[in-house]
Amino acid sequence: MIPLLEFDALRVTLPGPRGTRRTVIHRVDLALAPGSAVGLVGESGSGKSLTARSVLGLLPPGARVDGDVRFDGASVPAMRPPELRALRRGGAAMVFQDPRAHINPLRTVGDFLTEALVSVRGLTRAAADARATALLDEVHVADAARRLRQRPAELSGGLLQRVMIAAALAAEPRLLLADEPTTALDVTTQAEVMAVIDEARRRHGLTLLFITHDLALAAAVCDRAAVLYAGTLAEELPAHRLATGATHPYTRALLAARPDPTVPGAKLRAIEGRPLPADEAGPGCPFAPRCARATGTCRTERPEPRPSGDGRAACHHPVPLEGSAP
Amino acid sequence: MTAHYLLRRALGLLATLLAASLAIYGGLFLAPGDPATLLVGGGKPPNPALLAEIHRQYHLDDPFLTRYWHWLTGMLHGDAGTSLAHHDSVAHLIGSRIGTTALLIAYASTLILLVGTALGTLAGLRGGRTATAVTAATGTLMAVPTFVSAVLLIWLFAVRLGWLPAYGTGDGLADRLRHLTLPALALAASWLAYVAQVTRSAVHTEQGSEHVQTARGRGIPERLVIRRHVLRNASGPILSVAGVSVAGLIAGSSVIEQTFGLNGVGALLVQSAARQDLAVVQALALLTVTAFALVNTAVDVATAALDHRTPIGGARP
Amino acid sequence: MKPLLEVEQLVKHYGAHTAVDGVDLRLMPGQALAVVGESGSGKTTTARLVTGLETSDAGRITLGGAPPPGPRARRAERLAHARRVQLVFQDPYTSLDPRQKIGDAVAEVLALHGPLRGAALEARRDELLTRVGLDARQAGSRPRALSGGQRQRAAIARALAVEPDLLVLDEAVAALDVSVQAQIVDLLARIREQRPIAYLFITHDLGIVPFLCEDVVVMRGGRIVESGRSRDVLTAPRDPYTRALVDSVPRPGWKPARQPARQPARQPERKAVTP
Amino acid sequence: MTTLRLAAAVRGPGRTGPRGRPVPLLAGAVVALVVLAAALAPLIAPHDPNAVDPLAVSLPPGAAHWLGTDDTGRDIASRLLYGARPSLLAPLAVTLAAGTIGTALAVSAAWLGGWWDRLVTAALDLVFGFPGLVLAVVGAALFGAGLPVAVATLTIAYLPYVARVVRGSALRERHLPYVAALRMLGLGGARACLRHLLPNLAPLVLVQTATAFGYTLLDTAAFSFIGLGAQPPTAEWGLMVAQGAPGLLAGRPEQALAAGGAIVLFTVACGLLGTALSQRLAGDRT
Repeated sequence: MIPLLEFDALRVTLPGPRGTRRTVIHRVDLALAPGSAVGLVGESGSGKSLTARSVLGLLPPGARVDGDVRFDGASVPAMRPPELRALRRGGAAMVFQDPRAHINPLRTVGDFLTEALVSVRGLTRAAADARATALLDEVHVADAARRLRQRPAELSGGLLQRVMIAAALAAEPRLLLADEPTTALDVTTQAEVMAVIDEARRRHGLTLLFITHDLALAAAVCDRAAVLYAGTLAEELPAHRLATGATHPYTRALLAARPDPTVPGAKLRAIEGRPLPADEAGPGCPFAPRCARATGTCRTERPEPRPSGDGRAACHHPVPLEGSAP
Repeated sequence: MTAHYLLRRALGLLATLLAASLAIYGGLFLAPGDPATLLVGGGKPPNPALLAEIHRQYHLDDPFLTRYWHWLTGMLHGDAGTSLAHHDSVAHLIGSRIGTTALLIAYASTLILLVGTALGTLAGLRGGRTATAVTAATGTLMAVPTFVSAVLLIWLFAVRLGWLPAYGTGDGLADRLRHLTLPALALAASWLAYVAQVTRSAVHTEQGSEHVQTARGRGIPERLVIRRHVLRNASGPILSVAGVSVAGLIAGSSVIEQTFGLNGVGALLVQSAARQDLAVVQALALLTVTAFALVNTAVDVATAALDHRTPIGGARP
Repeated sequence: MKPLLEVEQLVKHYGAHTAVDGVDLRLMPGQALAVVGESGSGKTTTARLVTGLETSDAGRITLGGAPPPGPRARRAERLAHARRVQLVFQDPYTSLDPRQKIGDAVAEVLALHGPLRGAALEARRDELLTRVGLDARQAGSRPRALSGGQRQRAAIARALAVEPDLLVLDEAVAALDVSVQAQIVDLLARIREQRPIAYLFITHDLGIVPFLCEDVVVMRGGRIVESGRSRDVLTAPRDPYTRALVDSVPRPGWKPARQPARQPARQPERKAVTP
Repeated sequence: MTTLRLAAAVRGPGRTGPRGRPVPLLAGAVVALVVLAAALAPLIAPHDPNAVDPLAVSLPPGAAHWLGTDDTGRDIASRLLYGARPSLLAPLAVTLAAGTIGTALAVSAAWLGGWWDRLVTAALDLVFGFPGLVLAVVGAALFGAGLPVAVATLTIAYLPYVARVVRGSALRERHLPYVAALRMLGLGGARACLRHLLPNLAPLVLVQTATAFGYTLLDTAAFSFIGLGAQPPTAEWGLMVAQGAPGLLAGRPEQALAAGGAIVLFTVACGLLGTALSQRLAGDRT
């Protein structure tokens, strides 16, 4: 099956001081089958947000893309403005971490939801209003008619994020990009917003790329999980195998740093050092300085992604799984 | 926009004006010597009979607050006393000159609002070389003081090119406007540059804001993005700075009227100050401060109406 | 043994809003207690009241036998209070003076509180920095040159310089990356093994609580809705809100669910700022 | 937000120049050159600035008089050099006084709060209600024309420009956790304020006063121009523009243009230098 979205050795550099270039994504290879949900997990500086933004061509000015990002077989970096507009209008929609910054604060929620319906899809005002109400109902916003008349400042973060999701659904996209959509929310609100996203995805058969720093959250709502470290795809595997089937030492370390709190006797294990920003990564494996399994090779040679366990890992010395040969 | 907010602003305005009038009137008694000597003006040797007459006329022997109240109520009734230098009532002096000043300020305001915002919007939307050019030009223009612009304009347009008159007021509206063109340009120049810079930066900020990117990302047509999101959201800061600059013109008009020999209240203020003609200076200072405060309040109210998020009403940091 | 901290019927209003509404707390010397809640639960206000950064409207706080000193307290009272309780903030970027080298920040506190001067003071300063996992050579660094985790370590070192009986940790790991969070929790746990110190760990993150604190109270709308041993509260919550909270923590096998039956929080909906 | 807007409103925002090193360097050179010329005026001026020569009235620029002479035969170049002294010193005095007093008022108001804060804020708001030039004109009417009165009244007029911004910033800074942390650690209020808070405000105060300098220079010159500031026969740039204005119509624009050009050149250079400074300090903080 042709993937709906495919990152092919994606590499992104940004202009640095005095004509230099900083590499913010070193290498990401990832394919999303139509209707699948993939969690892209990473800490700060891992390049996870930029990876998502590259899908819509929303990279910062001066960004240079090597490798390729293909949406439904078409190369996004090669798209001309009209094609890019078409992609953003109907192909892929994005939900951001901070909905407040992404909705015009001076206009009403109704304006925000209907604007694209009227000006892009050519609906009448009344039809657009009805559609907006239906969309708010769909994301379980109660009292939709009143909400449409309110301004963003009058809504809580959780409600506003649902408005954002409704706006994304209004475009009837095939791909939904969700960039840390619940990070700024309380945990109970997070669970509800994630449930709304999950429900909408199943109902509309959307493909989902879910960006998060939370492995457990990614595992809960995605089919596959991809772990990024310092702009490099470290590991990719089925989400349900995350807890037991990870072979990359970094994935293991992340899991050990956030053990299941309900398991009696669970111990939290920390690894030293700080997450390396992509632009500080040297020639070797970026995780090598923090890795207990690192050898001389790791420090000089960047590992290529290769099959490991049930997925792929970019590691010279993957952790052998219990019951399999070392 | 609630009635409560408007009421609060009105009360604030009233309090400011009251305090300002108290300061203006009280200043007279901060100066060394007998205030009556000052009121005679011109630094002439005081004549005891005249001094006594002034003491009586200005109630200078009453308690301070009584005197102040007398003065203030007089002002409110249009009785601002008598100019001893001009031997005329202050109200008449001001009344015969205020038309010129009002026309000059209106002319300059129009220039600022139209040209300044247009220039700034263009630079903000275009970016690149247009923005650099506008920024450099306005940056320089802002460093040119009003009186130097006046001198340069006179030299260039009146002396070298002979296109426009340098002095005088003219008769009839068209001729008056022709005579006021150079003064208005000189008065408007640095404020126009300032408004253009603020407009450019406000438009630029909105252009880069995430909600505008989202609107573009959703495929909203560009003209709608610019009208509904960029310009609409940038209008708050533009409006407030435009208002401040109009208020600033009120002060700048003194210098311009002096330079171009215009017979307005600005020139009257400067001449009266030089002659220490206190009655006129007090009246004009109060008039200026009132106009300044009115414009500022109007702008704040308008800004609040445009942007429901900013409760500017007395919102001090 | 006498409790280190006793809080009785604590109340704090901000205008018409009641942030803390009758909170009782009891903390023994060396005990680690977590205060868990979502935004608007009153957990941070409780911390600020206990540390004396704000004054309560009603109720009683006794810390090491004395109430927190008021804003006009004398120097000796202030210093004594400082040795009873210290606070580590959420944001390591703003809780250190940006112009002060971190070594100087620690040294300033040491000089203020103790007799140490000169080389002895420097030795103690370096010892404190090493204890929190910093390199003594980093004493000359300004906060700007350090990562978030390192700054948080410096803030902890500065707080430890006065050897407080109680350390209030106000969302002290919330702003950090997952792998760095674990380091700081680990560091805090080890500090408590080395010397008796009590923690009041303010957090929104129930999932991290059992790794640092044996006891927990859950707050909502300014009140405590449940308290108990951390493991028990996590595995068998009694209060419905605590259950909703526990059920919202992502973990293996967890699925997000909407909870339509849940009561709305007491926290008021955001009001528009209309002039 | 409001403070920033109002601060800018007094006269204008910082000017942004093209990127790159050469611009601030050039601006710095201009400023240094003008300051040096003012300091060394007696050594480098070719003539006595006030020496009247009835035989050399309104001369065009030439070898003896680089910029010609004015209508009483005084050497314009020498007057321009000497004129730099009051033209720079008066605004410098205003800026230093307004900066110092304004900062003291602002920081004490923000730190102490309560009635003192309300009083300072109300007083600053009141002063802000008077356009600076009008305040100075009233001052001249009461106390007589002259540079000292202009300096005093402009100082008062510029107090809000410094103090409002600094107070806003001091309030924000005061509520940052590091100040609370210092208090918790047992530091006294005075020490926390003077040793920690104030140094963190210093860059802002510096930028704000540096920007104010440009505006006060324009205002004092304007004040002398309308005859209420520096009095004849003092050589001062604003006054020189006024004295040279009749020459414009008589075909001798040198004096007005030279003095006006000096004002513009110096202000632009100061502005560019101030912008470079503020960018550098802003970069330092994060």
